[in-house]
Amino acid sequence: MIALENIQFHYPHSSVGVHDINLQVETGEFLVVVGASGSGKSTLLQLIAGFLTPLQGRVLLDHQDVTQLSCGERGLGIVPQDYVLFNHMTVLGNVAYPLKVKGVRQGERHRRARKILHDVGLEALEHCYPSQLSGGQQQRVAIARALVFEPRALLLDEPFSALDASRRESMRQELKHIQRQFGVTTLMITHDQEEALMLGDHVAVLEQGKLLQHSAPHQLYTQPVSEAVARFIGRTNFIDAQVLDSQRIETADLGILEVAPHAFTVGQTVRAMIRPEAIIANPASDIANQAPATVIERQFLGAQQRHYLLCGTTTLSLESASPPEIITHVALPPTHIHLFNR
Amino acid sequence: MIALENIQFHYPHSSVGVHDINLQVETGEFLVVVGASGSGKSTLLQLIAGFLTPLQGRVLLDHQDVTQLSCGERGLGIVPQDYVLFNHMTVLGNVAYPLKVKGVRQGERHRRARKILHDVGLEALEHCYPSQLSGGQQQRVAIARALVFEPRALLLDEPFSALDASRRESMRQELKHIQRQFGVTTLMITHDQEEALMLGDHVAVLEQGKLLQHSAPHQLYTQPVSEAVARFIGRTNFIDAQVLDSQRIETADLGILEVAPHAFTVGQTVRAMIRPEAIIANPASDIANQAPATVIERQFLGAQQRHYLLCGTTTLSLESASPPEIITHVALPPTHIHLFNR
Amino acid sequence: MRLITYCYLVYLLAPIVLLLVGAFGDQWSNTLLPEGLTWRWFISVWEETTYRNAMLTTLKLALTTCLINILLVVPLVYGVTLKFPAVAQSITRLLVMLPVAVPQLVIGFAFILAFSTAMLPWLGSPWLLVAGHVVVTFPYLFYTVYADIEASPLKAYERMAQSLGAAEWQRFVHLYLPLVYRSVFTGSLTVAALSIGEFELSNLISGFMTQPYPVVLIQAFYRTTGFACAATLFLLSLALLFSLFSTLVQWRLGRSSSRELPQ
Amino acid sequence: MRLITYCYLVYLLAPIVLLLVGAFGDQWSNTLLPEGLTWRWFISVWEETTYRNAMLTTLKLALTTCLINILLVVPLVYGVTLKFPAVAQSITRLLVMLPVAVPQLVIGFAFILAFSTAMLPWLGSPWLLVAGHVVVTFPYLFYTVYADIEASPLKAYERMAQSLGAAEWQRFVHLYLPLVYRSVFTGSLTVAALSIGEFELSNLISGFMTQPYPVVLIQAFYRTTGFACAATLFLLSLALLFSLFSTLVQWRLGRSSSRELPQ
Repeated sequence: MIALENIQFHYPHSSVGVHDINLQVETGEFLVVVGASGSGKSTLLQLIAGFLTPLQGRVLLDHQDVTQLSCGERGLGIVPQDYVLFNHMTVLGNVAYPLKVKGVRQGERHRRARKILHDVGLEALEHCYPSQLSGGQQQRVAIARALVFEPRALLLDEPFSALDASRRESMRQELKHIQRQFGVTTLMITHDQEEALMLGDHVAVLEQGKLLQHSAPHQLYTQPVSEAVARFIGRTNFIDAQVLDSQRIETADLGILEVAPHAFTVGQTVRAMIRPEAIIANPASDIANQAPATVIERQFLGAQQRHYLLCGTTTLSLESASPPEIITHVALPPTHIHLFNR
Repeated sequence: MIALENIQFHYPHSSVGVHDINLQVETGEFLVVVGASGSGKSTLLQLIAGFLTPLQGRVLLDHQDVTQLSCGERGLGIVPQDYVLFNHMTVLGNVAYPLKVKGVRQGERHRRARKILHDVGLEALEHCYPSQLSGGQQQRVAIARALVFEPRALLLDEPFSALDASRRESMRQELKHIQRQFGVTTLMITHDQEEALMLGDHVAVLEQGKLLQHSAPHQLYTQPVSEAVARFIGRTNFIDAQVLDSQRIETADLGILEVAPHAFTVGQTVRAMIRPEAIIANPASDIANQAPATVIERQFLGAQQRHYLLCGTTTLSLESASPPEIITHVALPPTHIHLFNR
Repeated sequence: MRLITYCYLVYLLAPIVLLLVGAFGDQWSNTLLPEGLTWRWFISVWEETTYRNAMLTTLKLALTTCLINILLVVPLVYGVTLKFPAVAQSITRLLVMLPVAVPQLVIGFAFILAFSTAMLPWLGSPWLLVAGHVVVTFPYLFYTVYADIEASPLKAYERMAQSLGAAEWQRFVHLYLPLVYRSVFTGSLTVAALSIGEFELSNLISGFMTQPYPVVLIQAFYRTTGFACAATLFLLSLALLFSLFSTLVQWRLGRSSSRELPQ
Repeated sequence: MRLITYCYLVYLLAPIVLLLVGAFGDQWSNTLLPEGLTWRWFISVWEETTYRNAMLTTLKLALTTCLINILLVVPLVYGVTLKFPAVAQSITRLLVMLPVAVPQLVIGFAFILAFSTAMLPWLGSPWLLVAGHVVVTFPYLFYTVYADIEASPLKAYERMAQSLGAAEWQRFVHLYLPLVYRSVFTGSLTVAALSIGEFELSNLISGFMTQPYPVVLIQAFYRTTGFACAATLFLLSLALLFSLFSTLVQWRLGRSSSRELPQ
């Protein structure tokens, strides 16, 4: 288990850092911290790893306060962004190295390294040097090296950024499988929101050093706590509106929209959001919140088609795998409309 | 207009190159050449640009044979992958440089450069140096420099690879708008298939130096000419089958499937493909090609959810924006099944 | 680690401090430190015509060496970088560095051998001395400029400009010179510093009338300590001046390299 | 451009060819080329005890200089790279390069000044000569190793190994030494070449019994041309041997740098 309590850190003469972070990763859980560059996610990782010491707050591993321990004493398995394999050692030498520095005898450490290499499917490459491996293989060696000494947790720093786009998909699946197989508590940072949603049991969104939301992927996507989170996680349509009552809002271009029951006060100005794939083109007559629409641009994206539609003066984007040829009306299903303070 | 006739090229002592390429880009058209690294797409661009000379075949620009002309004599606007702006010149100096080397007087060339900077929305930055600009702004300067001398065509080499993922989306839109506004014949190379589908009026797929398919994006996606193209452009399910008659095939796990009329001979073994988003979960009873299915894994991707399903011993992937909670049956709509030789 | 640095530093600076003490000390015989403070050693060095002339010779020599080096290196680097195939580039790099590997004593003796013959009786001529200094310093300027250009975007610039139809002279003037002038400048300062301090070759091939300062200086070592120290300090200051200037310019330009100079 | 290279090449190699001609020529007086082919000049150089001893001195000197340099530079570079803050690194770099900027004549005179006093009467001692050579060659080894380590992944390795709990000595032995040994080797060859060719400082501070080869060699210039040429060729061959070896090793390792050596 990893727990951060009121963690505060900023670099000298700079406001860049992380501010009052509280975060918990349960034993065996896979948490993904997602944020743009400069959001503080790398700082957070370094604070947990022990490369940085927080100015305030505590870092706990399995209920033990490790805030003042050096990185070497924390017993964490770290996979850096570019893997940092030791080029002059073989794959076996790399994976066995954490045991070597702990004084494990050669026979024993080779046995354990070979076992873990077998688990990640690299037993045939133990005598290769890192430079002879593909990017995906290097990544697996780095993960094996991080797991060989049974770490308290695994920390992954943008593990897919050094891979070709075409290899990323399969390596993501593989990472998820290895994580489940070892049942190791895992914290990964990434800037890729799709990756975060796909891999994380939970996802934490960081922006400018602040933790904006920490929830399960589906909730994060459908019920973001703020406009910033909504924008960051996927494409979104925003519509300004005013609250009419607990189930209706009024908009300038789309008239009165039914929404799911909410707690905003009547008369309050709010911002409504709806995802492009939630909008229904040429809906059946029994669906609520219909409006006439004109297509201003179509983009073919393969699996999806994106339409930019004009409803009054509001531009909406709509995504669908199989949209009708001609779109005349759209519907905004009430359960997919989510409201924010404005 | 750009035309390639039987173009043949390979590097000395190597089989890497392009083989017997015939390709035409109509005046004002936006053609995207897409291929993995090593597919020969860069070689193709360099042959058109005049940095390389083909061993056989001809390059035509507006019906003129330019095969033996140097790159400087071809009058093409080139935007290299990393833009190659001249760092010691201002934005204005960079954009005016093509006119300077052609001997255009300073007043005139600054007037023309300013006009084009206005068109790409950079008029306020003319006195800045490239290093003071963002990646997106640098790209627009590079495009302005390529367009200022009214080139016969615009060649773009992976123009978005140097940009952050978050900037790519908007810069793609912008490029499309600039290309339309100037009506310039454009050839762009990329490794990103979504980018190719989104931007190209036509898309050409290159693999190992061979042109596999050249068609409109929608056709490329739904009717790829080969399994290789199908795999490269988007995710796909493949099912081995045998032709029963002109509208039916027989599979091991999914029984007999209706398909759109085809020209394969009866009894022939074929490979059927269907895109993950075309498979219907828990279909209405009037849809053909139904089969029971068991979910073996779910992945939440935000706008989409991906399910891995087991039908007999065949694994199918299914993508949908709003799949049912429990999937028991799937249908493979006949019009979305596409057949290949095996 | 820090200790080694400090020891090395003391070891390095102590002799220089000694020189300073010696040059400004009035009397120094059999005492730990000299007594009295004086300028008189500097004045007497300056008043001797031999030393004044030698200083002038050294400055003229350094300047000429720099100029000839620049005229050779600037076009050579352009040609080597852009026109030579990879193998020829490697060979050129090796050959250009040859004078660094060959002891100057050997170069000097070869000069004596070649230019004291009846056919080429140029030993002692000022131009032969310049030629010698050019041979000895050329590698440093070449290497500085070549390394700078290798790290620069010159090749991409050339390709881009070629596609825009720029002629070779346009590419040389508009693109190569702006990229190269700073390393030519800092490299030339290094060349000047080396030329000013050069003794070994000059001692063998300079004529009586063209003796540069270091050659004259060595005779001063056999005179009073104060005079020798003062004369040595002149040389030290001049050489350090150019070297430090070169280093500082490199640092300043290095720091501001993202902000390029105007057209 | 190619023309300049060729001219420079001829200009550079011609004197060396002359040396060869002189050394193997039997008689050479007032003719364009010497007459006859002989080994006798080499034999007579070898037979003179002074030259043989000087050669031995030079080799011992070069070896000792290399060893002391390695012992100083290897830990120093580790410390500077990993322990020093950025400013201290810059200053160290500047100070270490000081002996290159200071003319050797000045260093030599400072040595005379410091070590001919009653307190430190070490002038002429072999260890002082070694110390002088170390001062003069140290910057080259330091710079070679430092530049190599700066370009290496040492910092990332260190961080990784720290996170795995490796102690400092383990990181030094397991990670730093494997990264550094090749540049230490090539740098040492350069140091050897420089030490072998060093004349200026040795001439000033070596004692009568510890004269290295170059100091003895200069006296040969005043003897018969053949003898002088043969004596010079010994020095040239030795210096070139080490330099070329160093360059070749660098090239070989550079080419195969992606294929690392085993643990």
